[in-house]
Amino acid sequence: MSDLETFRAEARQWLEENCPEEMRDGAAGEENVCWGGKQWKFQSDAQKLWLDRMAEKGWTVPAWPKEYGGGGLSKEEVKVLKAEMRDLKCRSPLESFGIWMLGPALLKYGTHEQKAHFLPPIARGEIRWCQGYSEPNAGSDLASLQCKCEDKGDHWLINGQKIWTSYADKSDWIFVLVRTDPKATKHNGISFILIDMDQKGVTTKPIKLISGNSPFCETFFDDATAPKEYAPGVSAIVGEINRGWDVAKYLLTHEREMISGGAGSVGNAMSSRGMGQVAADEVGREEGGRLADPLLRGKIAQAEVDGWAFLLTLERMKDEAKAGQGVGANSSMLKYYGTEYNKRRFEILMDMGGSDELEWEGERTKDGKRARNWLRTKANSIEGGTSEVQLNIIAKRILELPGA
Amino acid sequence: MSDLETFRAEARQWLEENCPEEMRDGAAGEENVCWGGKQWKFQSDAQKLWLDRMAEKGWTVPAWPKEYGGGGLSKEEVKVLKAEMRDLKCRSPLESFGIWMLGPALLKYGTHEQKAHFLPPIARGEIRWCQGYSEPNAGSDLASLQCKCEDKGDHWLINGQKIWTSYADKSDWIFVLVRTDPKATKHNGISFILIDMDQKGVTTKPIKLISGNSPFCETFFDDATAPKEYAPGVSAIVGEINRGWDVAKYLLTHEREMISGGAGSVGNAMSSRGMGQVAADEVGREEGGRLADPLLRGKIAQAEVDGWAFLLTLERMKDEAKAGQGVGANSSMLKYYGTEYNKRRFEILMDMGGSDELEWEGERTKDGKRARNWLRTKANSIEGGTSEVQLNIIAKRILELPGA
Amino acid sequence: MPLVLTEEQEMLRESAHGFLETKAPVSALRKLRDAKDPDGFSRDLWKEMAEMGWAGILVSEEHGGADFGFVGAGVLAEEMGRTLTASPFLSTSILAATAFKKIGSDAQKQENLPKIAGGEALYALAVDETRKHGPAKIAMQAEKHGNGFKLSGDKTFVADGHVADKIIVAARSAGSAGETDGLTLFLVDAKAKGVSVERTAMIDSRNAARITFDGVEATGDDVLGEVDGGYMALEGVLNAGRAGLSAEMSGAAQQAFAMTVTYLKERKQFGTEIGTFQALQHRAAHLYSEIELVKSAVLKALQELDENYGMAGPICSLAKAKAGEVAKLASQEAVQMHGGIGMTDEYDVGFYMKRIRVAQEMFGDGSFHADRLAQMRGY
Amino acid sequence: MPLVLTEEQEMLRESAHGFLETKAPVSALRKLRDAKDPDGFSRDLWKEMAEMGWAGILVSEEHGGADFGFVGAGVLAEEMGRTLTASPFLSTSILAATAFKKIGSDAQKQENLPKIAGGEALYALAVDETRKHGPAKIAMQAEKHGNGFKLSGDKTFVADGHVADKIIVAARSAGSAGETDGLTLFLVDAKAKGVSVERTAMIDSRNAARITFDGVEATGDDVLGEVDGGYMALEGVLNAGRAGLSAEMSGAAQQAFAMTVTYLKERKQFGTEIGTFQALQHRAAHLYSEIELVKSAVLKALQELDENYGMAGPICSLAKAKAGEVAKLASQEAVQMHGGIGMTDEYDVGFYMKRIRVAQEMFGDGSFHADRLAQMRGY
Repeated sequence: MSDLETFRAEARQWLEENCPEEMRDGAAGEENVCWGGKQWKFQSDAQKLWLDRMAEKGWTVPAWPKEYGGGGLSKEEVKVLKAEMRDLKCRSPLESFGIWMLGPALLKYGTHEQKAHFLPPIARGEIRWCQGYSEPNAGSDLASLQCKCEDKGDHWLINGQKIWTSYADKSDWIFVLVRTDPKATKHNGISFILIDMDQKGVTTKPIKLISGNSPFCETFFDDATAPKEYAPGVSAIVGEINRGWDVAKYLLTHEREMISGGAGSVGNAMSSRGMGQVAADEVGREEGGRLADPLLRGKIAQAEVDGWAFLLTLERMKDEAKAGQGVGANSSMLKYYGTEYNKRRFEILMDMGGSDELEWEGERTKDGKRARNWLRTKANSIEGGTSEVQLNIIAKRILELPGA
Repeated sequence: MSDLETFRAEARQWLEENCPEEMRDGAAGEENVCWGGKQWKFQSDAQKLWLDRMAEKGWTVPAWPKEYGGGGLSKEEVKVLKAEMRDLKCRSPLESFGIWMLGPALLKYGTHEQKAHFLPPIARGEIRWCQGYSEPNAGSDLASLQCKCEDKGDHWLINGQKIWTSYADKSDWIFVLVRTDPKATKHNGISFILIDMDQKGVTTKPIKLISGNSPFCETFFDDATAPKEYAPGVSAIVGEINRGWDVAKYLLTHEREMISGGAGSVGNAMSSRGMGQVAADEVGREEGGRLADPLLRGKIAQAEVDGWAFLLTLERMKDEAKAGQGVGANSSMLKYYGTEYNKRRFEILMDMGGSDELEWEGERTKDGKRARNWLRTKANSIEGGTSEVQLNIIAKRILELPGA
Repeated sequence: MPLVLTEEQEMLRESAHGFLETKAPVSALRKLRDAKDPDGFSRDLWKEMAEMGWAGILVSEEHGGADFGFVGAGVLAEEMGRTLTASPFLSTSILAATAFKKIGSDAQKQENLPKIAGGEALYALAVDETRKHGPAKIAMQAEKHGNGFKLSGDKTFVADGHVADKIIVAARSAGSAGETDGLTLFLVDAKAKGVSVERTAMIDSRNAARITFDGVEATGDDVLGEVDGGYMALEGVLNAGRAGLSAEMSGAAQQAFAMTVTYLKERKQFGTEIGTFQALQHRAAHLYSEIELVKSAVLKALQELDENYGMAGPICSLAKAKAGEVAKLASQEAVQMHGGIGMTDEYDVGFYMKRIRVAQEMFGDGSFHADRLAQMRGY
Repeated sequence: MPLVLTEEQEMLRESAHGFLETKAPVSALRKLRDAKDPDGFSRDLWKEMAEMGWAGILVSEEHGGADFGFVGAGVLAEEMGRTLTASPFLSTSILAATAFKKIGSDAQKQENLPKIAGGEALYALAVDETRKHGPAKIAMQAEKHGNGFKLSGDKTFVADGHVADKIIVAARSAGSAGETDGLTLFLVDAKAKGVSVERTAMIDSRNAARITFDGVEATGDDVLGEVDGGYMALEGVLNAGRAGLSAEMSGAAQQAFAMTVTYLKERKQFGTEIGTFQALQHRAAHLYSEIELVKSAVLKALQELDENYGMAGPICSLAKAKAGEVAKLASQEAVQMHGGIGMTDEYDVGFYMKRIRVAQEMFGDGSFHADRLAQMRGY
């Protein structure tokens, strides 16, 4: 038996023994996610037990080094672990922006002291992080951000405003892009700083989206502070001062890849029950079996062509990456096409849903679930870099067009 | 009886008496057009007779003043005349770039002497004109033209090259945009000059298009000359020297309006036998009568929606103009939409034609007539200002977007 | 008839524009929504509209109306589209007024048209029974019962059905679902025995209803038009509604586009107004062109209803198909070009997207009408 | 199987690329056209291709072929698409080779596959009888006659039918047009009595034929596969052809796009390269994305033919639909972005537009295949 197979057997046995029954429902629903943090109320004892057990093993962040609270597993082992968890329908024990975003940034740009200080509480779900990037006047042009961070000797003084900070009202700490040198050219003078939100100078306000509520907030910094060091050697700033744009760019690419990789919604669309069959159930069929609405049928057929080809492209890009081929900027292409496709898919779902899916309230539509999802997709091509920005990137980095 | 009705009766009687029977076939085919000029070979005596009689009456250019060879008719009378000619199926006696383009330019910018010298031979079909605007390195950016015109005291010396000069090989004279002041900024320093092509310094070379042959030529000027005055007071230059861009702009708008107004091809598409019925004849029907190709049917249905709405827009713009409302730059919108629609229509016609219309030679397809027309439509959105230029104009003049 | 507004119609537009901007801007709809107003519109405002002659815009002077014809009604609908004004205008002043005017008996006209013009009664038209529009699909039964009928069946997506005093309902007195023959229109009191109305709050913050008819009795006097021959009559009324919705969507699209163009001129990114970016310029210019096409199709449809009511089916389908598709595009481009702010509830753009979604669905979406045109044109 | 080329396949691509750029660039096609070459391709070039193993790319080594499978064949087709190489590759090396390999008797394989691999004989597949593709529509009669058949009917759009030595023809031995049952494939000598071949010069400067069969006699030995059960066999061969055409269109689209991007970088207007205009950048970036989708669908179709031949119908339809639509878009954008020069015969872009038009039509266009996918997916 190879090492990997040994690992598989051991992992499976451990999961079988340690994953509580209630956590083995494979529930993927957003409402079941455990986010952790100081404000977190566990939905059940099982949820807490499962988090604690997994955190102890380092398997909430299995790829992180053991010394920082991770599992120290190799890429292959992580895959095996995920496969076994899927197989046993284990829920993910913990999700958070700390795991997705700050962790990778610290692992790449942090000092040993920073990693040792900040990563373990993330892995254990004790501290919940949010991300402070966008500002009201710096949307696609992120680097034009204005949030001010002044050097006050032993501490930093932060003033400004962030927008689209997901779950800021439920988070404990925030990682923020701030301007530490207002005289430097745009992309210089930006730093990546870690701020404790439990202070008077930091307030948040939820943003309501057109689809109803949302996870997003505005976050205000009014004479907020951060010490130069949270502990000996633990600087509040990640990476070099005034070089925060490097960290930001790294995380933006990382985010784009997550979004385009997670274009799994497209995958669902092309799974066994495609749009066409849903439509046939909802709209009905003609004699002969074709969808009763011939022009809608054509729209669906053409969309399914594109959706399937897109799925294959995700597959091909993955395979190319494995083979050491491929173009990095293709994540922009996947992000662009995937999000535009998802919007188109929801337009069609609304078309086929007809008046039944136009009810905003009530049991029948689960308070307008499809309509709210449809509205939510409109943000797909804005967040994480607009479609226009992705097209600019393709034009510049892949096609190398002049002036792009 | 109103004056207009009197005119109608008289015109009709005159037409009935003077239009030869052979010229009353309503033949609209390009092959039947009389273009005139020194090289012109009349297709029949009737064609010559018809031209001569109409020219004598000034009705080859009925709206032009009588003193310049026109009919001196009012707008309303011209309409009546055209209506009666249509009704009697009279062919147009003469078509030419002199009538369409140079005439309007001279009438607006020419001196009395220039009009008296140049217009009557146009009206009589004696001199055929062509247009020298584009250059190989100045496509959409027409004003960057380089064709040089030097002041040599008593004459002008012209050196340079023009492209897309329709029928240059069949024309006698050419009206040309030249650079008379190379030091002036781009739009200044351009003049509008009239050149006799019957000289060694002017040569032409036909351009073959992807659709086969074409009316287009390249025209070369190698030390070509034009006298300062063709006769006392008859300057070779129309309008002020170095202000030829005004004339050019006027004619470009005029051309765009002709093209968008002549988007009659769209009209044909929406006439009684639309695309859908042609398709049904060619592709066949399902039981129940629907077109046998359901997705093609959807494409046609959607195109016909746009085509019909576009036709109504042509109508509305005309009615608005009559009512003194409307936006001048809308000719750009009509040019853009009409040409893009025409391309789409021919894509669909090729779709429905299938393999039968893919034969390039032979009787069956009349040497690939539909295919050649299809290929020819691809130029619609390039000539007379590209679609991109029209969109720029809409953005700038109508939407007043910054920097457009 | 030239494809331009007459001076009178132009004046109507201007006065409507001014009135609605003051009295019924988008913020009014927002307020109704946030207050969870059970009517979903302001009865006071409706009274004012009635006083200005809007409620009876289609009603002849003899019955107390302004008699401005369909073009006049469309002008109002378009202006209401610009401000997303919530009112029973479509259901009462277009649909019901058209029905009584075109197929009502003298007694029905006498009884109902003055009430419409006076803003005294609200009406609703109940047609669809399934999620996608299709009058021929009607299955609701109108069983013969003595001298009258017993009506049984379920209707959905009945605009303003939650507030209507009377309901015009299409039911099947003969034949079966799928056939055009055998339909009859009835005028039913909303409080009649066997009628149950469930208000459905829609995504556009307007309201419709699902209505159940359980053995509701109707007499011969309650029949609107001919027994069994109601399909063409219904089509006429629907065409008027389609044209009205198209006009409304045209207004909504124009306004969403105008907001977008303004934003393009103001919003700065990368050191310049985003309106300087050529890719956005071209998309805006394209959308401008599409909206011009909508305006033409809508005006022609309204004129045709005035001049050639019985033949207006194709042009009303054209207007509905084109307006629906373009208005959707306009709302999508509006959100995308506004970026993040366009996604917030605080900003108005989302309201346009929602209303347009509902309006384009009502009485047939783009696919329905393009298909219908293809059928009419014989392929 | 990962969606990437193996090292061996990559090497094949590189060598094909080099060879075709030198030996068969677009100028070679132009020369054949201008010379009105009656074959429409170079027999010498074809011989060279055969020597390199291309003619027998699908043929097993036992029959003298290179046995590179469908992915290998697709790699060659894609490279030929880049240079618009005219050759009997599709008809002989993909269609005929697949037919013999998959449904030929041992004798038929023995007889024909070596000839294909050696470039010694040319073949054509005769399927369509009407302007739009549809195998079930076949009406051509194969009447039982003694121990054999008499074939009568007309075929059109037979690629390379004008030069084929042998024709694989699908005819109806039972049932009637519209049914999938009752088709039989026959191998007919082009010189057989009753066969008349009319060469049709196509818009892409390639050639096809209309072929009339007038009581052509065929014996049982001439039957390819099963009598009356030819539909699925034919579908298999057509799928191979569709994938091959898709690969060719992918190559043509990539090349037309590459020419366009180059032009955008070089051509100056308004004092700057036109590639700096954002509207063109975005259109180019969008087209880039679409072409990436095509590449994925095509490669998957070719792999599926190699691994799962009988199940490759849907993915081949996907590839054909997607490649056809995107290649059309690529050729349209190429002409438009080149402006006037793109419209001239002197420039190569028009050749791509023409070839793509023909290739996307052959064996079903985008509408046909999207419709087919919808049927397969049950709606």
